[in-house]
Amino acid sequence: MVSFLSFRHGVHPPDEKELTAKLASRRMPFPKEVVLPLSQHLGAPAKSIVRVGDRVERGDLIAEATAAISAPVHSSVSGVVQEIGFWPHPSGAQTPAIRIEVAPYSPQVPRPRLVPDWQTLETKDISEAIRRAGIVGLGGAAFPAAAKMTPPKENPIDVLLVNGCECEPYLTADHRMMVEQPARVFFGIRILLKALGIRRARIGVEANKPDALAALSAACPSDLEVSVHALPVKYPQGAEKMLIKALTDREVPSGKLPSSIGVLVQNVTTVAMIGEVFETGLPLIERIVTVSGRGISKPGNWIIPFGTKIRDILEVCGGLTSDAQEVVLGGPMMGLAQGNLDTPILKGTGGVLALTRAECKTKNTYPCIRCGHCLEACPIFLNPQMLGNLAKAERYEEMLDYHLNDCMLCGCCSYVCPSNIPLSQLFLVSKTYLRKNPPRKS
Amino acid sequence: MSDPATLHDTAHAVPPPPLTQDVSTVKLVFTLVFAGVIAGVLLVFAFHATLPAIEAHKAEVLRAAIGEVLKGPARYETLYVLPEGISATLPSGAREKDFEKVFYGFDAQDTPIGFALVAMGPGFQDQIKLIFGFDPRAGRLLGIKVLESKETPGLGDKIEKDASFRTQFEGIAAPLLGVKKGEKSAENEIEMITGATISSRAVVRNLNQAVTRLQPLLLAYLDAQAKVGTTQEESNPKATASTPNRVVPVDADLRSAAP
Amino acid sequence: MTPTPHSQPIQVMAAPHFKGPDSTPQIMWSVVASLCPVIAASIYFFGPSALLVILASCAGAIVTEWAFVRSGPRTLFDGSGMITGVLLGLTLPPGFPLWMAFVGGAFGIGFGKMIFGGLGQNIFNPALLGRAFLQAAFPVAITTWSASGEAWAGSWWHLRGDNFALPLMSPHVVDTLTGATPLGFMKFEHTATSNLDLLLGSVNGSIGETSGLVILVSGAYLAWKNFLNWRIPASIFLSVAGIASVLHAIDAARYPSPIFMLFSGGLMLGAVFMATDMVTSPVTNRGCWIFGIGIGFLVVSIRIWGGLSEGVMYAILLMNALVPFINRITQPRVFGTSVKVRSL
Amino acid sequence: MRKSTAQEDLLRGIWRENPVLVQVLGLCPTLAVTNTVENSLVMGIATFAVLLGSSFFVSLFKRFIPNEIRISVYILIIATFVTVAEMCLEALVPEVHKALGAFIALIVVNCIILGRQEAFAAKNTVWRSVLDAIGSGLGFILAMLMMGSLREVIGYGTFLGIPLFGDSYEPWVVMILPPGGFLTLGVILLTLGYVEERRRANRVSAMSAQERA
Amino acid sequence: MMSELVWIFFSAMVVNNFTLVLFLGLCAFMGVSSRVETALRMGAANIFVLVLTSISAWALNRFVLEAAPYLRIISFIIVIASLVQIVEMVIKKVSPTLFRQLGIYLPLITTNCAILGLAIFQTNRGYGFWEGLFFALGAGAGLTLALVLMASIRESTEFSDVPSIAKGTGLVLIIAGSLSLAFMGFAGLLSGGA
Repeated sequence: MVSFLSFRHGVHPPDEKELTAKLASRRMPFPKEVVLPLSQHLGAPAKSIVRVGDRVERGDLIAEATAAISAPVHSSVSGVVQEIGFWPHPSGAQTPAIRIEVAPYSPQVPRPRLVPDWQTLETKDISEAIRRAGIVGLGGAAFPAAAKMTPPKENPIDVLLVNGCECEPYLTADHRMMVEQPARVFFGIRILLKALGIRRARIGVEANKPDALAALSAACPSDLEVSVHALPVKYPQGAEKMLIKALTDREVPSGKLPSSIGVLVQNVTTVAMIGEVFETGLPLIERIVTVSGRGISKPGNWIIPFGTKIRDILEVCGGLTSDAQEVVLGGPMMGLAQGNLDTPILKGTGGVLALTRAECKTKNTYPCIRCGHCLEACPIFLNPQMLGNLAKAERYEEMLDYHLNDCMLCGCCSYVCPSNIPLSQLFLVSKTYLRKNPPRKS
Repeated sequence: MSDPATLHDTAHAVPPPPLTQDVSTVKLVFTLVFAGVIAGVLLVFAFHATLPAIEAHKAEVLRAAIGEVLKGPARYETLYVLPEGISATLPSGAREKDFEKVFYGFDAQDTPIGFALVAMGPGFQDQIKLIFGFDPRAGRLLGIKVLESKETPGLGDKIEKDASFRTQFEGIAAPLLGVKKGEKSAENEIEMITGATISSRAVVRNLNQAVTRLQPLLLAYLDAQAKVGTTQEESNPKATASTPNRVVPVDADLRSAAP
Repeated sequence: MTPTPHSQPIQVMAAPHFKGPDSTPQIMWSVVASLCPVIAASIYFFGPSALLVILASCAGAIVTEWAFVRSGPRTLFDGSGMITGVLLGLTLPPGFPLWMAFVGGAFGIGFGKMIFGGLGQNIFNPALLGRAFLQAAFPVAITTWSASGEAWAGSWWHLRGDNFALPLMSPHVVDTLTGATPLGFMKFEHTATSNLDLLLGSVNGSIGETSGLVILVSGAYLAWKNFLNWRIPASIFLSVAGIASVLHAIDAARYPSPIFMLFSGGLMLGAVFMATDMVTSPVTNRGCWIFGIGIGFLVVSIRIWGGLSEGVMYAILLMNALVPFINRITQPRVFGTSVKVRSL
Repeated sequence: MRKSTAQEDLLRGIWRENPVLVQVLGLCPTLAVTNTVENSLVMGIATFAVLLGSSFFVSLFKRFIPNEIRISVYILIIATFVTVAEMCLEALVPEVHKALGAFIALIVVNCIILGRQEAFAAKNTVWRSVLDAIGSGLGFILAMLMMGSLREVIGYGTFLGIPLFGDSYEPWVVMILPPGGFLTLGVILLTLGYVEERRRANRVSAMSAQERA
Repeated sequence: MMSELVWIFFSAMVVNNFTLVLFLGLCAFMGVSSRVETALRMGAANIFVLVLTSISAWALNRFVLEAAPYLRIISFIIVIASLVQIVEMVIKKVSPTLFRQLGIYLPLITTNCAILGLAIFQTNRGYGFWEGLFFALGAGAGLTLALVLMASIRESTEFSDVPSIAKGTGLVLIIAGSLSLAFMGFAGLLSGGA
């Protein structure tokens, strides 16, 4: 049953998921080399602990976390460290990375590992195990998962929300995860519930994934208080605040974290990966990635080790078609377009998309005609029209009065703007400016 | 221009020169009084120099207006609308500018022509002030003249400038009725000016209101007058005629003539 | 670490990479298209004069826009100037001199739009500003309505007035061929017009305001495409009908019925095509309700207590002037906050 | 700052620092009474006279006026002259006086007059102050005449009451209505701005051409 | 009586709006209309002074000026200047916060022609106490309305690509002209129905 609980506003881009929704995930052949940036997560970059020439096995720790909000990096292949230097990062910058040449003829089997016994572990040991496994939010933001699990004492968590919405068009990685490994998802939930000391969890899945809903409902263990909810198909249903609103009818206060209203949200793939840690002992080294788009010859869902370069992925999938125009990491609404195909994929990369000229046709920009469509679209109820004006006039500090900080750059305003004004880009620029030049408190 | 402070500066152009020494209060007061005295002297002088011309012009305007709406009376009397009725004299101590006035006109043979009345009321833009001749016995208008109006130039101000509109009012009986141009069917109907219906209508309405208000008073005055006249005619037949024609400053007249 | 160049050009754009289906020129041209039935109806009722007047005001609007954008950004082909021209033409009487219509279009675009920087930046609806200018400049010509329906003696091909008056010269008006609008009848003659005539448009009036039904259908199409905010016409209709009903209930002889109020004069055209102009209406939905109710209130006030028989144009212009203020006080409540963005 | 010459004092106010067209002061009379040339002219002359008289007296007595109460004294002087001017107008041209109405009295608060007293008359000799007052006054009259003639010619089709275009001219009534006042001044300022901009652009291009040569 | 007071109020507020129709108070209108907050405060200060002026002008007319009509302009302007001064001192004493908000506008009001204009119009029309009071309230409301409209419009044109020659006064005048055109819709309000 489709829940009528949802959030207000939002947009309905074409979902395009039929390209890959029915394709089972397959392991992608190992490339010749992988490049593992030290910064694959939000927070402080990890610090390399290997040297050039070191031989590493799959799953070996190669860089360790340096702060509370940070995550270690593990080698996703067995091979030899070739270089520790700067490499193009999906964000467009050159960042420190470890380049590992994949050992030819290696069976790529991880070393045998000690599997932590979740039933005997304390809360803090569970989150430590998660932290050590390098688990970050796999929905795209890549926030270290363990950091979320130690909320302040005054706001105890009372419900765990599992985000299976995957509202970005084209992406089906979470979808395949739910269809193929529902048991692992519930195992992850079980561990998280134990770690948090609570009993309730809710899974939200957009109603356009009936097979995932069915698989989850069928696999739902009877001893857990877990419910599976079908949510209306609307972008950005998968945004944390929107999901919380839809599943609990609570609003995250402006400027606060979900924990302040007693909610913890984890992406469904993240939950499954946490499950895997306690099943196999393996850290986070690979994930399901949707390789899709009208500009790709053979779309599919692939299990890809982190650090694999876009070029190698595209090659496996038959290369770009002649009308491909843009290569995007992530979804078409929030993903980053890549100008360099040697950029590797990261932990947070759920999709590699090649978009055609027709899809992202560059339209002329017109002056704002104050149609108000952006206000109708903004899920946070901001006034993007006013914010856009202020951003263009470079009056960044005034933008804070209009709650620029609440903007999550979901792109709804840009999507609907008939004048094609790059609103979310302007907001990104403004946010960056304000981060570098914090306003003086008056 | 955006900052009020700069505007202030523009108004006063430059910052005041720095204070060099304390000026005594006596000097301040003295300067002000001195300046005031000079100003006062200058004003009184100018006032008296210009007063005759101004008064004469005002009287002329009133005379001309009354003359126009009463069709050239030989003389006229100024009467006051007192709470108890219309009277030729003011109660003792009352100031004449506090009372509405009507003007009673006579022709060369000293037969009464009618009254000149002032009507004032809202028009299209602002108040319209009219003077009109009225014969209360017959209930007929004699003529109208607009004294003051701010109606749309070229359109509403035709009530003032368009003679064909004004002449319609001559000799017709109140209450008046405004109709569209070319649709006049009864005697008391007034054709509106094309495109200035509101202004035309305002004239008609103001006239009707003034007539309703003043006609009973005027009739009462005439009745009383007739009674006095019959008794007086025997003893002093020239009494009415010899009443001096009182010319009062028109400015005060017209201002207080408003309802 | 030098990446090998890709065989085909890859474009790097900011997210989102998808783009919604609407575009500004498309919206503008859709409005023009949806005005076509209204234009057709006006030609049916008023003959070739209607077409001539609309063409003249369009020419005024477009020539002015062309003069301004020769050196600026090219917004000439986005259709917005066309809308101004057509809408202005539709608000003029059929016998209006063409040179005056041209002046109106030029004024509307020049002083109503280009002076503010062109498309999207104006405060007042350019068409209505042009109309208000014409009303103030040539008050007689703009209130000279030709007779229509059975009162129109000539053939369909006859011009409905002195359309071809020489520039700067007064038009010749033959009094017998003119007639009052239903609102004029109501206000000055206290006579009513049949509701069916009002609905179908066989009454005197401006070129485009006479057929309420055609306008409603076009408006419904635009609302369905989300090219106009339905809240604006809805709130105008509701407030006009509401206030008129109350007044009508108090004194039916003095105040006309709500149906009459809705379908007479330029209310339909104004509410559906002019008040909903995106540029000059509020951006927030709450603001749109306030805007519409304000227009409705002003329309009724001017029609009943004001000096003019029709007040739609002035009501919309006055509320246009208030739009920046409305926008200011109706900032949306941001998710997760309960206080407004800025208080006064 | 360089001392200005007598000639500059006189000419400055007429065009280069025209109180209305450049400094945008005294808008109230400029917009309110300029619907005919006659009204504009009379208003301009009345303001001119008041400005001249006040400047003369202020500069004459400047040494005796204590700084603390100078504004009050200026206003007193101005108000006296305005009252005299009003009486004279009423005696001499009663019809125009009626048309100008309250706006004659409002000369008192015309920023141009107080501004000239503060900015110039209070600090300069009588002769210079009179020159300055004449300059500013003429500038004001010039602006009034520009407004008045534009509005009357277009709005009535007449100049000083004389018909210009014959009977069938359609007057643009809007020009003599309040919106016409705002729009006319707006158009004048825009035109001046445009001319100035063009001139500056020409100068710049001429200079760069010189540099290239 | 009541309906006439209502008419006086609305006439002064919209039909003959002091700023947009009678051109009074233009200095403030042009100078203090770039921010809505400032415009609102300026409007409030104006309403206050207008009401006091109306009462004082009524008293002057009633008790002083009959004897010496030639002192009209002088006495009005002196009374207004002193009024503003007194109001300034009182506000400073009573509410320093309000003084800080209104302070800079008060001296401006002395040379605001709307204030003197009100006193003179009121005298010319022979208004009594109540009529004068409603006239002042209407005029003040009208001034504030015009100021706030202009300020909010100017705030929104800050984001527009106004042609360089129109920046500043030119644009403000054109906007004022447009507002004035729109206000023509009020002409004949409350006097049209018969």
